[in-house]
Amino acid sequence: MYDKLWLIPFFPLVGSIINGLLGKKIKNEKVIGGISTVAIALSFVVSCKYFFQLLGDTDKTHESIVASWMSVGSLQVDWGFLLDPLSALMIMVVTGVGSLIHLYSIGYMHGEEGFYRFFSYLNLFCFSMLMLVLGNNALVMFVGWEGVGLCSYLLIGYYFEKKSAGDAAKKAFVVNRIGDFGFLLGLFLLFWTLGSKGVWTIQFTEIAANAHLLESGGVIVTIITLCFFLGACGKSAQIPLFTWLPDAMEGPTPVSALIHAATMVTAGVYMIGRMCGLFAMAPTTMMVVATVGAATALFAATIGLAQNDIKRVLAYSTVSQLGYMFLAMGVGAFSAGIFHLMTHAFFKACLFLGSGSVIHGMHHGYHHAHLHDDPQDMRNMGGLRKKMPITFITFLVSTIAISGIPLFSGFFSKDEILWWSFGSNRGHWSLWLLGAIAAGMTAFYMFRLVFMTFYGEQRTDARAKDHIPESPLTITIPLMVLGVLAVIGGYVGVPAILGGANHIHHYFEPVFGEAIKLNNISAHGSHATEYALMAISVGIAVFGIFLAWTMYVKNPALPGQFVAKFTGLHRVIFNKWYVDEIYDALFVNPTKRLGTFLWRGIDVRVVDGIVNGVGKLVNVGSMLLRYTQTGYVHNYAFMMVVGMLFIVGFYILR
Amino acid sequence: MTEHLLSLLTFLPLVGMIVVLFLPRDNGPLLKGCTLVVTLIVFLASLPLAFNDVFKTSAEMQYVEFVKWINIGDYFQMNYFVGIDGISLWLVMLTTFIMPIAVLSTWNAVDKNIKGFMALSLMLETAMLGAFISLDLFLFYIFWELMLIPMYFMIGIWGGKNRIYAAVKFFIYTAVGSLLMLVAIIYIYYHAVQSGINIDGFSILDFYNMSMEPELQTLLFLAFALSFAIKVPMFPVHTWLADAHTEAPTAGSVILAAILLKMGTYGYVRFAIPLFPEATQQFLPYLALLAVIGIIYGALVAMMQEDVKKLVAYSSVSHLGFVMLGIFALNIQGLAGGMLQMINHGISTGALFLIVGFIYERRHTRAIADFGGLAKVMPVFATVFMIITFSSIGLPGTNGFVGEFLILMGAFASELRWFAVFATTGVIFAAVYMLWMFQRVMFGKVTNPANEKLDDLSMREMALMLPLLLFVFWIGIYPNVFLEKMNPSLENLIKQSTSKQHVAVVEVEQPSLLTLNK
Amino acid sequence: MITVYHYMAVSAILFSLGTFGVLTRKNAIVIFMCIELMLNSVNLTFIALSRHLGSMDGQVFVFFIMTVAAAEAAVGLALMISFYRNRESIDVDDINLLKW
Amino acid sequence: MELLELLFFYLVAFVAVLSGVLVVSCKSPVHSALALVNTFFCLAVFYVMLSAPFMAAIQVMVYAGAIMVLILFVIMLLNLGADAHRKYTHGVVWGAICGILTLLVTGFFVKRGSITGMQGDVTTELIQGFGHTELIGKALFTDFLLPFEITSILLLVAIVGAVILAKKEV
Repeated sequence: MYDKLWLIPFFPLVGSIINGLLGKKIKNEKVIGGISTVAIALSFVVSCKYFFQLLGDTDKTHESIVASWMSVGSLQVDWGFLLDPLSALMIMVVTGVGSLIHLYSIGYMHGEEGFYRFFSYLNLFCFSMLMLVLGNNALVMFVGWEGVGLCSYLLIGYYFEKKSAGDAAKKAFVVNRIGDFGFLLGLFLLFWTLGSKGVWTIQFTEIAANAHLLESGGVIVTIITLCFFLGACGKSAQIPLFTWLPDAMEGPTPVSALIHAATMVTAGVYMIGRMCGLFAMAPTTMMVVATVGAATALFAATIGLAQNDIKRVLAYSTVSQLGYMFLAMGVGAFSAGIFHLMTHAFFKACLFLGSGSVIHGMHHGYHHAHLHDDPQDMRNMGGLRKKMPITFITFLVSTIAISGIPLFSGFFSKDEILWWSFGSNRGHWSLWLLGAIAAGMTAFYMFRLVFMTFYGEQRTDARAKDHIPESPLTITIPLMVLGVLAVIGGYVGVPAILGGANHIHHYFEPVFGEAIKLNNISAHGSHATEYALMAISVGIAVFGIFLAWTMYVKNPALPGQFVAKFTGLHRVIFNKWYVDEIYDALFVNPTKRLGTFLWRGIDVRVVDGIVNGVGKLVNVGSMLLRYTQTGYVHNYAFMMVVGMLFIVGFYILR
Repeated sequence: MTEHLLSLLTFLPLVGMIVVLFLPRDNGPLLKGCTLVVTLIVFLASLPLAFNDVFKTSAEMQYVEFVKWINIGDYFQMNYFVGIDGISLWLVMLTTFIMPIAVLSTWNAVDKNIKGFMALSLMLETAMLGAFISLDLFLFYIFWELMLIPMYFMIGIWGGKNRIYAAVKFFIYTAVGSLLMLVAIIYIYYHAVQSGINIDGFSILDFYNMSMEPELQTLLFLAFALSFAIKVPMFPVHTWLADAHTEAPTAGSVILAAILLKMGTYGYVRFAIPLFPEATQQFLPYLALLAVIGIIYGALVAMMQEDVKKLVAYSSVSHLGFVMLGIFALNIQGLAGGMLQMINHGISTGALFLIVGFIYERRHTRAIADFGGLAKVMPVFATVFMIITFSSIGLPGTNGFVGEFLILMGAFASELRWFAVFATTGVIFAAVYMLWMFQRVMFGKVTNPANEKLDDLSMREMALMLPLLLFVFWIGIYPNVFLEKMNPSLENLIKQSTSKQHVAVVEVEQPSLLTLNK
Repeated sequence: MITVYHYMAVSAILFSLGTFGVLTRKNAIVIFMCIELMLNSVNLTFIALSRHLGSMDGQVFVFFIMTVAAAEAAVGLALMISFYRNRESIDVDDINLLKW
Repeated sequence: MELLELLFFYLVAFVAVLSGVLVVSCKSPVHSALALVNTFFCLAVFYVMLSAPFMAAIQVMVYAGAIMVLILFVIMLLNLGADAHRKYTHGVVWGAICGILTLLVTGFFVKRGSITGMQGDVTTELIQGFGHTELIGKALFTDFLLPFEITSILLLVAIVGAVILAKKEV
C-alpha cells in the first residue's frame, strides 16, 4: 500500500540529475524549468495520493524500507521511509509550496546565467527536504538534514561572483554544521543509552516505543534532547545560531521563499515534533526550548523594526516566527507548532515571492534606465500598489495573516501558541508576554513594510519610475494560490472556543497524543481567560498596525524624528545588536588566531623545531668532529702512529 | 592461477618495471602507456578478489601462499607467506585502483626523466601490495622499507622547490620509526624461539596466539606504535607530511595520501593491536587522545594555510585522526568505520590532490591568493571540486559521512566517549577549512588576469576523476558491499584482542582460588 | 755471537727513525724515502727471524714486500709528478684539498 | 773470530743507523737519497751475514738500483734542490715523542718478546748445500705460487697506474 513512498523524493532527484548533467546542453529555459517543475509536481501528486490514503486509513504509521544502507554489528541502518500524519503534512507542504515556487522561478530566473544550475539545485533541495521529512530513522533524516544544508549553501552562493554571497553561503553551512554537531552528539548518546538498555536502534518508531526505558526528566534524556535542540537551533536559526539566516538573503528570492522561509528552516521544528516523545520527557529541555523560542521571537522582531532591505525584514520576521514555533514546541503545543509551521509556510512564502515580484519589477525598471541602485531597498520604493496590483493584494493578505488578524490563517495558529504558552503546565505567563509583544512588533514592521513599499509617494529614481511592470503570469499565479492559502489555511485548526473542531489537533493525535498523555502536558484555563488573551493579542496587533500607519502613511516625517531622538538605540537595532561583530570577536577571530598560532607557533616552531633541532644537533656534533679532520696528510699519519701505539701499548700493558 | 593470484598481483608491476627499464628513455608516451597498461592489468587481475564472496563469511586468510625462503637453521627462519582477509582486501583493491589513476595523472605533469619515474611507480606498487598481503612479519618489514625508496626519489627528483629537505625529512622520520619496529620484530621472534613455541618463521598467525608478559608487551607495542604513528601520521610526529605532500609531484602526493598513509593505520589493525592486546588497552586513552588532538589540531592548522596543497595535507592529519579514533574504539562500528574511512580518505584526498595538480599544471602556483573566481572559468572543474570537497567534509550521501559516522558512533559506544565528543567538533572545522578554501579558490570575481583563460577539464582529467566520483557516491549510498566483506575479519580481530585478555585475567585469578581452597 | 736480537734492535732503531722522518718531514719524496726505510727495517726483521726459525717463509715475504715497494714507488712517484704539475710543489702541507 | 764478527756487525749497524739519521735530517732530498742508498747497502751486508745472499742481491738490485734511481730521477726531474728559506720539517717535538715511543715499544718487544713460531728445517748447512736461490725458488713456486702470480698482476696494475697518473693530460 505504502511501498512506493520512495517515488516522492525520487522525482526531484531525477529532475536534478537531468538538469545538472544535461542542462547546459539543453539551453532552452522552458524545457529546463519544465523538467524541474514537472518533477516536483509529480511528487506532489504522489504525496496527495498518500496523504488522502492516510487520512482514510485507520493505521496511521507506515514504514517502507527500500534497501539496507549500513549494517555493522548491532547498528542496522536502512534507506527507509516513514509516513505518518506529521510527515504526510510536511510532504504536502514541501511539494505543494515547492511546486509553486518552481513555477515562479521559471519567470523570476528568466535570463539568468546558470539557469539550469539553479533548477538542478532547487530540485536537489526538494529531494533532500523530502528525505528529511520522510526518513524513518535518524540517519536518513540526517541525510536530508545535511542535504538541505548543502543545497542552501549552493543556492545562497548562486551568485558566487559576489563576495558577500560566498561569505553568506559559507556562514550558513558552517553555522548549520554547528547544529549538526549537536544533532550527531544527541544521536550517538541516544543510540548508546538505548543500546545499553538492550535496544540498539535509531529508528524513530522504535525510539518512540522504547523511550520509556530512559528515566523521565533524568539527566541523560535532558542532555540528549538539548543536543538535538542545538541541531534544531542551527537549522531553524534560533538564538544563538540565527545569524546566518538574514545573510542567506543573498540567494535568489525564490530560494529565500522555499528554503529560508517555508521548508528548510522549519526542519528543526519538525525534528522536535518527530522526537516529541523524548522532548516531552525532559521538562528542563522543554523550558529551554520555550525560552529560546520566545526570546528569539522578540529579539528578531526588534531587529526587523529598523531594517530597510525588504528581504532582510522578511528574514528577521522568519526568525521571529520560527521562534514562535519553538515556543509552541517548548510549552508542549506540538500540534500548534506544526500548525503554525504550515500557515507560516503559506503566508511567508507568499510574502517572499511577493517581495521577489517587487524586486523583479524594480530591477526591470533600473535595468531599463541603466541604473545600479539597490532594487531591494525599501527607501527607493513606495506607491507600488498601482503598478503591481496582484502582487500588492496577495502581499497585503499575507501581511494581515502574519499579523494575526482574526479570520486569517496566522491568527489561528499564533493564537493557539500564545494560549498554550500561557495556559500549559509547561508554560508561563512571561512566555506569553514575550510572545504577545513580539506579535505587536510583527504587525508593526510588517505593515511598515507594506506601507513603505506600496503606499505613499513613489521614491524611485525618476528615470526608472515608469518602467516598473506587473510581473508575468508564472510569477503571479503562485502568488495568488499562496495568497488564497494564507487566508484559508488556518481553518483546519479553528479552536473549540471559536466554534471550530480543531481538525489539525485531532489529525496529529496519533503522533503527539501519546507523548502528551504520558507526560501530563495540558493547557488549563477558563474560557474567559482564553477570550481575554485572544482579545489582548489582537489588540496589540491592531495597535502595531495603527502605529505603522501613523508613522509611515499619515506622518512620514515621524520616523526620522524618532530616529533622531533615539540615535543610540536605533543604531544598535539597525546593526542587529552587533551580534555578528560579537561572534566575530568571540569565536571567529580567536579560532583563526589559534589556527595561526598552532601552525606558526606549535607546528613550525615547536614540532618542526624539535625535528630540525635533532638534525641540527647531529650537524653541530659533526662540525665539532670535523675539526679532527685537518686535511693535512701528516696529521693523519700522526694519528695513525698514535693509534698503532695505543693498540700495541694496550697489549703490552695488559 | 587463483592460488598464486596474490604473488602475480604483487610482482607483475616489478616485471613491468623491468620492461620499462628496457624501453627507450626519450619516448615519453610509450613509457607512460606501458606503465599505465601494467597498472591497469594489475587492477583487472585484482578484481576477482573484490568479487569473491568468501570474505562475507570467513575471517580466515584467503589466497594463502607459503614458500620457505631464508632458513638458517634454528637461528633465523623467514618465509614468503602471504594472504589476505577482509581487512587487507580493500586496501589491496584501493592500491590497484589508485595506481592507474596516479600514472594517468602524470601524463603532462612529469616531463623529466620519465623512465625513472615510471619504473619507480611500478616498484612502489609492488612494495605497497607486498606490505598489505604479507603475513610474515619480516617479509612485511622488507616491503615496508622498500616503499620508502621509490617515494624518496619521487619527492627528491620530481618535487618542488624545497624537495630535498622534504625528501630527507620524510625518509629520516619514517626510517627512525621503522628501525625501532625492526628491533621489536626480531625480539618477538627470538622471544618465541626461546619460549619454545612452535612458530613458522615470522608468521603473525603464530604470533597472535603467543602470550607475552605485560611489561614486554608494553615495550614492543611502543616500538610498533611509534613506527606506525609516524606513518599515519599522528599528532606530534606529523610534520613530515606537510612538507612531503607539498613538495611531491601530483602522482606522488596521490599515492602518498591514498595508500602510503594507510600503511600506518593498517599496521595498527594488523599488527600492533592483535599482537599486544594488553598493551593496547593500557595505551588506548593516550593514543585516542593523540588522535583527537590530531583531528582538531589538523583542522585548525589547515584552516590557516595559504597553500592549497598544504591545506589538503593538514586535512589528512585530521582525517587520519578519525581513522585512528575509530580503530581504538575497538568495537565493530569503530573498526569498520576506520577501515572504511581509510578507503574514503584514499579516494577523497587522492582526488583533492589530483585537483590541486590540475590547477597547478595550469597556473604553476598553489597559493590560494593567486586564485579566485575559477568557478566561472571552469564550471565542470568547479562541480567536480565541489563534490570532492563535500565528500571530504563528510556530507551524508558521500563516502566521507559513512566512515565518520561509524567511527564516531563506535567511539561513542566504547570507553572513548569523551574523546568522541571532542572529535565530533572536527565535523564543524572540516566544513570551515574546506569551504573557506573552496570559496577563496572558486568563488568571487576573477581578479587575476592569468586566471581568465584557463581550460576546463580535459577528457583525460575527467577520466581520472570519474572513477573516484563513482566511489564517492557508491560508498556513500551503499557501503554494505564493502562493509559486509570486512565484518567477519573485524569481528575476529575484536575477539583476538579481547579473548587473550580474558585468558590473562583467568591466569591471574586461578592462583588466588587455589590458595582459598587450601 | 750475533743473536737475532741484535738484528732486531737495529731494525727497531731504523723503524723508529723512519717513523720520526715520516712525521716530521715536509718534502713528500723524503717522506717516501722514510717509508722505504721503515719497510727495509721490517725486511731485516723478517729475514733475521726467518733464519732464526729455520723457515723460508719470512724471506718469501720480504720478496713480496719488495715487489709491493717497487709498485708503490712507481705509483707514488707518478702521483707526485702529477701533483707537482698542478701545485708547483710537493710539500705535504700543500696537499690539503681535504681541508675544511 | 766471533768477536771480530760482532765488531763488524756493530760497525755496519752504526753505519746503517747513521745513514738513517742522515736520511731523516738532511735538508736536501738528494743527500737524503744518497744516505738511504747507504742504508740499503748496509742492510744487504746484514743479509749476507744472515746467509741470505739472494735477498742481498735483490736488495741491491731492486732497492739501491731500481727504486733509488727512480727516486733520484724524480728529484732531478722536478729540480728539487734544498730550499734554503723554507722550513723543511714540522712538528719535530711531537714527531720525536712518537719516534721515541715507537722505539720504546719495539725495543720492549725485542727485549721481552719471546720468539714464537713454527720451527722450520732450513739450516745453514742446507742453504750452503742446496743453495739459497734454489730454496727461495722452491718456496715461491710451491707454497706461494698463487701470491707470486698475483704479484705479477700487482705490478701490471702499478705500471698502468703510473703511466696514467704521470701522463700530462688525464
